[in-house]
Amino acid sequence: MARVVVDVMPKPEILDPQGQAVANALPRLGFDGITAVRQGKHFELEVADDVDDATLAKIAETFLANPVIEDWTVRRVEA
Amino acid sequence: MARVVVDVMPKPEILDPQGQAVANALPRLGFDGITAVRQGKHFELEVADDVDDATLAKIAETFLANPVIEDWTVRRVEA
Amino acid sequence: MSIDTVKNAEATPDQEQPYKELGLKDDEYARIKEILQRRPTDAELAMYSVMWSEHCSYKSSKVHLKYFGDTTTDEMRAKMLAGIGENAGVVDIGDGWAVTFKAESHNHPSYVEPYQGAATGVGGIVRDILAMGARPLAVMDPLRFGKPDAEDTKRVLPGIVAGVGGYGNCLGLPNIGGEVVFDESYQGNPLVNALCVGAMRVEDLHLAHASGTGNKVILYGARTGLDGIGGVSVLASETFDDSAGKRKKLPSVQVGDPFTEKVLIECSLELFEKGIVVGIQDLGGAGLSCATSELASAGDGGMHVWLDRVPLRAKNMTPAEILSSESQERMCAVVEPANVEAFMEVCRKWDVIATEIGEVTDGDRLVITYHDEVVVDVPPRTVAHEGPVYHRPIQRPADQDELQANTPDSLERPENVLELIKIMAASPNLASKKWVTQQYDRYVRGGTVLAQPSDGGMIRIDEETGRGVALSTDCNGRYTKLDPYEGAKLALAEAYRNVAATGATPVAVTNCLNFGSPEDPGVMWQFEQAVKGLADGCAELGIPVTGGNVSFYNQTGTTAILPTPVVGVLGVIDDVRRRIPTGIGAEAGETLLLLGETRDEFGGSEWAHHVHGHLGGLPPKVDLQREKLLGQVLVAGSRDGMVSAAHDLSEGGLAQTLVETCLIGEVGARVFLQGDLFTELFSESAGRVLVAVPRTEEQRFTDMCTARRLPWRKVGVVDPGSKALEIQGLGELPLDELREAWEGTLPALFD
Amino acid sequence: MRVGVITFPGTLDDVDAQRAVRYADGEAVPLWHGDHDLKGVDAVIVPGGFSYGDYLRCGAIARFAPVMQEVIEAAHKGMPVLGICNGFQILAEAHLLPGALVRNHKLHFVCRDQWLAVENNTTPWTTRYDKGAEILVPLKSGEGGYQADQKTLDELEGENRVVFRYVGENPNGSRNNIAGITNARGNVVGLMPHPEHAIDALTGPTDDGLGMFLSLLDAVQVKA
Ligand SMILES: Nc1ncnc2c1ncn2[C@@H]1O[C@H](COP(=O)(O)OP(=O)(O)O)[C@@H](O)[C@H]1O
Ligand SMILES: [Mg+2]
Repeated sequence: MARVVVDVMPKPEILDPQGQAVANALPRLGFDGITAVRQGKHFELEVADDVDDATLAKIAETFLANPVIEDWTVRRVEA
Repeated sequence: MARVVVDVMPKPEILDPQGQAVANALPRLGFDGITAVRQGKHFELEVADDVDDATLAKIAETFLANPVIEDWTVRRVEA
Repeated sequence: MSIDTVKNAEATPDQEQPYKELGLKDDEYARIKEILQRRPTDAELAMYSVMWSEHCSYKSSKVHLKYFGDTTTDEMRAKMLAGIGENAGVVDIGDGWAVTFKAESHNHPSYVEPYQGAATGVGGIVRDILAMGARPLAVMDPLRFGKPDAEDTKRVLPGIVAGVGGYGNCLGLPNIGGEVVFDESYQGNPLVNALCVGAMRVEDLHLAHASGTGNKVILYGARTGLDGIGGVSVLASETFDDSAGKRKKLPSVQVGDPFTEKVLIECSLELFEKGIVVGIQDLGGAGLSCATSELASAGDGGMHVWLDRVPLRAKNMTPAEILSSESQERMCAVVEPANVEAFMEVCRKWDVIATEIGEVTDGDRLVITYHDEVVVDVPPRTVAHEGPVYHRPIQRPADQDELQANTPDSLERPENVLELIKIMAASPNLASKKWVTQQYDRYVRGGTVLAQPSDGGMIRIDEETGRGVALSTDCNGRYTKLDPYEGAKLALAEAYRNVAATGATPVAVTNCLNFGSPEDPGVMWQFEQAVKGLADGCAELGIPVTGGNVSFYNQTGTTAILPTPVVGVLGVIDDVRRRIPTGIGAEAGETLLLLGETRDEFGGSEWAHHVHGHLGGLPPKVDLQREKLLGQVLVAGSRDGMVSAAHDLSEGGLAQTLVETCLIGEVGARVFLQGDLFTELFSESAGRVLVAVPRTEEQRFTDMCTARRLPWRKVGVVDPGSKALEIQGLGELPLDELREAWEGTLPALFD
Repeated sequence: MRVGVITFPGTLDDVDAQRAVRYADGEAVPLWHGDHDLKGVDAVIVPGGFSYGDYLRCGAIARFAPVMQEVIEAAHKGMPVLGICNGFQILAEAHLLPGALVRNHKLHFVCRDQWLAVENNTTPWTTRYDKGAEILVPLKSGEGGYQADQKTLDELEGENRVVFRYVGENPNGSRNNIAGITNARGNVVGLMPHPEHAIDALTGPTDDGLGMFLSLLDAVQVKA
């Protein structure tokens, strides 16, 4: 068993209303110095050992992310 | 300027309908060997250098996560 | 970053420009040069290319759409406060209220990115309504998809539905109706049309124009980013040179932010209320190019815009990109200098970014500067209103005769008619659309009087008097394919009938004309015929077309979609409390009456489609005088409290109407029919409505029908004690079995 | 009876809540999110909608609004507070009510007429109902699944603090079919369904929701 993390983020040129809302709220809450926020998704997968990197990339690209508007990264963390 | 990543995940005992839906869909799409999926949020913050770790923890705890249902991690990535 | 200025353009007359990639033809490019007496700058080229696109300039449809105006009489125009050419049509509905409504397509974007495409489609039409000075009050979403069980339908449908809901729900606009239609021809070309209706006091009507020298042009709402730039990125890659090299081709996808739009709506309404807006224009397709050129073109002077003042979301955007960006949730207002501070104050209250980006000048040019360099200097009319006009070749398709000759007469008719009722109720096109509509908020703002599953949606406009409006959209693309002229009339007839069935009086029409490629003479023939049919139909009914939208190029390869002129009819009701509901059983002992005549008409029918996969013959006959009479009878029946429920007959015929009235009312009925039961139950003859009248009113109501020469027939009684639909001579269908059939189909396909 | 109705950016059902207060013969007092002022009202309604777009989490941004600091203080002193839908989410985020509301289990926004059982008719918002009565009101939300740890659930059940429960099929995956709850003191109530959309059978499925606003009228008058 391995643990795999997939992070999915809105592409830089794509509007990110959620991140924007967070960024706008922070100063109102008294937190200064945060100049930009982007919000995406974080997936944690429990993966059988025979699942290879190519398959993981495929899962991220075709299913977890929407490549039209999102970028993604896949990384294996410790078992 | 530093980049800070905050990951927010549903607590293990809390129902995670989104992660569940992903886990259920994967075998239907022909991807086997993924035994569990949990879905959370991934934030990327651009942070001024004078913002300390305690402040970041506070932001995560009081705002980015809802401690009633979520756990969170904060990490600084390269400047 | 080197910027292509007017000066530079004059100095480099022979520089090659990628006008072809931007969709301009050789002669169009030549015309731009002739207008400007030089080559256009990059920014000008970007402006002309979007504004002269099919979508913005209506270059293929203009010559045909003119027919709507030609056939609208002064009498029809009497209640029309704004018509074709404005952002949306406006009608006077009485009591000092004006109502504005319009439909728009967002087909292709929704195919590429279903959720965001549909969401921004809703956002766009809502801003159109807002730009008339009205409060948006409700939305509708006529949708078309490919085969229900196709992979691509499974990809696009859930996303589109979630997008319509995600955006509309968050705006606080009740969804009061729409359509979900499946046909193979929409595979790869789903249709996402969105309609919005709004209301205002008559005196608050705002039209988009920039007049008054010295008045300020204020851009407010979201920042401008790289969204939806699509094509124009070919310009960017030529002029944009930072260390990272050329900018990659940008996706032409826009992401919506309904929250920003909600705030924009409230902010705009407060501005209107304070009377500090001279002119207003929404930013939709073609963004600032469109807004500035249209405002200037419709005004009485010129305009100067300082492009570097536009608040940006992305770094290093070129003037061409800023002008072409389709970033959502932006509006442009013209404000007198004395009111600018008051304007800004309201925007601050709502946390809306507002920037003075230009002013009305006394010249006749639209001049746009970027850091003091002139990048655009054009006569605004040539951009906004004097685009190319095409007379595309028109040709009745060679196989049209063959199609019409292939009648459904030889199709095998069923032995078990009772079973067929259930089979048809479960067919994707007739099945309950609850899976879709329950993702839409229909209650917000507390004005919704009728929504799904009623024939028409109805909202209360005035809480004091109860005045309201009803709306329905319809189109049967199979009918239009068989005969585009009659098919368009049939779409009009059905929408009209649906509105009348709620007790409202139809008063105005909008449309969304979805067709294949205008470069195909066969498609152009369908288009021309449909426009004629719709316009002639409106003239016959005496209600004007107040606006609409054209979407061409809905085709895969050489195969076009079914011609789909979606027709929206608006009706007025003086008191929504006398609305007619759809479900029977509200009052004990109701009689079921069938108004209108049934003929053996199965061309383009749902039965032929679902059971035999057949499309051929001629569509049902349409008699608009009959529809008008039917409408008058229904309104009279509602006014005098003679009708307790009504449901029109359309796809699936009487059988489907009976199934729906029973299931919606949650009561059984006993039905007795004469003649051939299959024809009685499944024919799709137009001009028919099933009404339920309380037994005490039966005589009075039927006397009225007889006096007005509207054919009627008693076809059954409501049976509150029974839990079944019983058809004499055929047998019984338990309601729970029917419900399972009717409601089970969409969840089985899409859950 | 003067009842405050808060408007945040993105609030939608404030007009409906105001109308419901008027139908119950009360005076609806609009409250603005940015003001530190409750204008001397007898009770507060936090209405439905998508405050701040529901970005981040539903209610997460709204709960920090200036007016909410006043609401929190007043609630601790016993003022009747009602959170409907997004208002419930905001009250949970503000810790006036325990637990949290998460994405519906089927992931879709759900708008439907929903039967509810009245489980507690002792709050200022529910005295007009019989205990065990069933009412039909609209439910419309994408994140209405009530979640709390077992201890909290046991507490809620043990102290009779579940105010409304879904009848029939669970629409959103709420634990224990919970549709609405109250705080320990009983003055703060939050529920996902929308009683303010069910005050007139013309525009809602029933007028069953009006009872909540009439209950408040009684409570305020008794106090006065
Ligand atoms: N996409 C949709 N959005 C909202 N309402 C819809 C949608 N599709 C269908 N409906 C509603 O469902 C009901 C049934 O639709 P339909 O059978 O097409 O009606 P009709 O045949 O009377 O035009 C109507 O109230 C219609 O407005
Ligand atoms: Mg109908």
